[in-house]
Amino acid sequence: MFAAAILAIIVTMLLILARALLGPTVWDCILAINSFGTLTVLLIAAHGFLMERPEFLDIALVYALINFIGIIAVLKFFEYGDLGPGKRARLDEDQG
Amino acid sequence: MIEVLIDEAVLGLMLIIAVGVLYQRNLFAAAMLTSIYSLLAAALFVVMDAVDVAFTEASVGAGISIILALGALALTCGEQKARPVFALGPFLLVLLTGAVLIYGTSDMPAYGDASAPIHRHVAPRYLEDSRGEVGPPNVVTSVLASYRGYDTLGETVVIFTAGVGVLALLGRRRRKAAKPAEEEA
Amino acid sequence: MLHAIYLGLASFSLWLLLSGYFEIFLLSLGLLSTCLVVYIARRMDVADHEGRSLHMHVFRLFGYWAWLGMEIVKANLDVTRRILDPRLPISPEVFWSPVTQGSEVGRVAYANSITLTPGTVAIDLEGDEVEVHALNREAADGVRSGEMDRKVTALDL
Amino acid sequence: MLEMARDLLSWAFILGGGFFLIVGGIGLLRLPDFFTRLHAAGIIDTMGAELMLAGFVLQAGFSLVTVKLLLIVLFIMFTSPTAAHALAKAALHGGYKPRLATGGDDDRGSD
Repeated sequence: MFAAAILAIIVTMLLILARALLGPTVWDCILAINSFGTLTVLLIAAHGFLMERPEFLDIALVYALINFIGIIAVLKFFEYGDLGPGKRARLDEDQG
Repeated sequence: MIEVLIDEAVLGLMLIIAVGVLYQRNLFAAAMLTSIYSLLAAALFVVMDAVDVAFTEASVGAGISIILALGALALTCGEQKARPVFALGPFLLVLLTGAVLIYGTSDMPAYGDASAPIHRHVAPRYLEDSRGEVGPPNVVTSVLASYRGYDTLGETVVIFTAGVGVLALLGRRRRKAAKPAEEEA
Repeated sequence: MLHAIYLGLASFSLWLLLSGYFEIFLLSLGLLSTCLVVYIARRMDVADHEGRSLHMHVFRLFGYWAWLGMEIVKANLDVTRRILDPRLPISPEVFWSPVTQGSEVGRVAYANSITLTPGTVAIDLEGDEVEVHALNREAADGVRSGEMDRKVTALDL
Repeated sequence: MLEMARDLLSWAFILGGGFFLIVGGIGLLRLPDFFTRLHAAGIIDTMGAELMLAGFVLQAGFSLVTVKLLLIVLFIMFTSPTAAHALAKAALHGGYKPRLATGGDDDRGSD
């Protein structure tokens, strides 16, 4: 059963990867990577159950966190041009 | 059996990504693809039971290094300028190096072989006695923090120095760039 | 200060939940890392400003989650049908829709609910209006009817 | 008996989750522009991932593993819309116009 889950995950990974490589714009690429992160989390969870050692879920948890932080960092970069303080903080600085 | 299949599927995906990174002209997209690559590498480490390495790969490879790459891209531009040209000499050299490396692996013990030297040397002692000698339930932690403590200390110093160096480089450039803008305002 | 103590308690219970170890040595390590986290959070000035997160009707919240879950399943089936249809029957549109929640938390909850239901994505939130991208007319009409908006507003205290 | 019912249910959840994952992947490939692909990614994050994790929860029974799985579920539920919203907003501000069916200005979409 978990083997079927892993098969589905890997097929989806291939489809997403095709979009990440084809993706005409950089946004498509980021979107694909976001979904890919979710799938990696699922892959690790499914593998843990397949090997009957689901304790490794900690890593899946860490991945979910890192994926989110990474995507937000990337988007912040695109929105403001660098990874410094947000727009609001910089506006305050300009006024002060 | 199924484990080998997963191994190969993940390795295949990594191969596709590696080639994709080479052909990608947009540097942002290339940096993002690199982050997928290291997510998959970390998944591979999990499949091979090296959970601690996977932790490090996930946080450093997919987390910090992508942010550093973006910080570097903020200082430069987002498109690859020079068109790559096909050079026969370097290509042959790469092929040769790869062939030598693959030849080298044929002398190594098979993956997961219990009678390999590495599993007979100090590993059994770590596995059996670390609980009583050191304490933590995770053997890798005991090895890193106690049996090989000085080694780890050296590694940490190197990584810390590298981190400080990178931060110093990225931070100084940005402050310099920000100053003229303030003068104009 | 109170928030720092809450943060410490929450972090330590999370540590207990995730580790599952109850030995003195390991517990003290966990306590140490919790203290470190709280100290860093205070230094970064993020510990003391998040006081307005639990001002919602807790029981109604669970009712809302159940309703939202049903909506998500329905929307998923609809979008799945459209994706698998060889003719790809989609007609994307972008429109602004009114937001009636008073608090920041309520508006974030509403925007996130819109995004969680496939077929509609909240792409901008300005003043009292949210900009929505919808995959097709029916999904867009679902947001325009304002049912979800009313339900989220009812959650707010 | 109860055991079998649980197994069947978790089978259904895991297979259903796998199905929706693949549908989301196909959607990512088939849909015409970035904003419509966001909806396909939404299928992966909501239906596919959650169903599969629900199946795992049923298999895990009642233990610390269940707690961790539920944390992952909650986490995906809270972060995925945030990420999607931030992505859409960044793309919109970056000058990427969604391709619309109505209004007749199809040429505004930039691929």
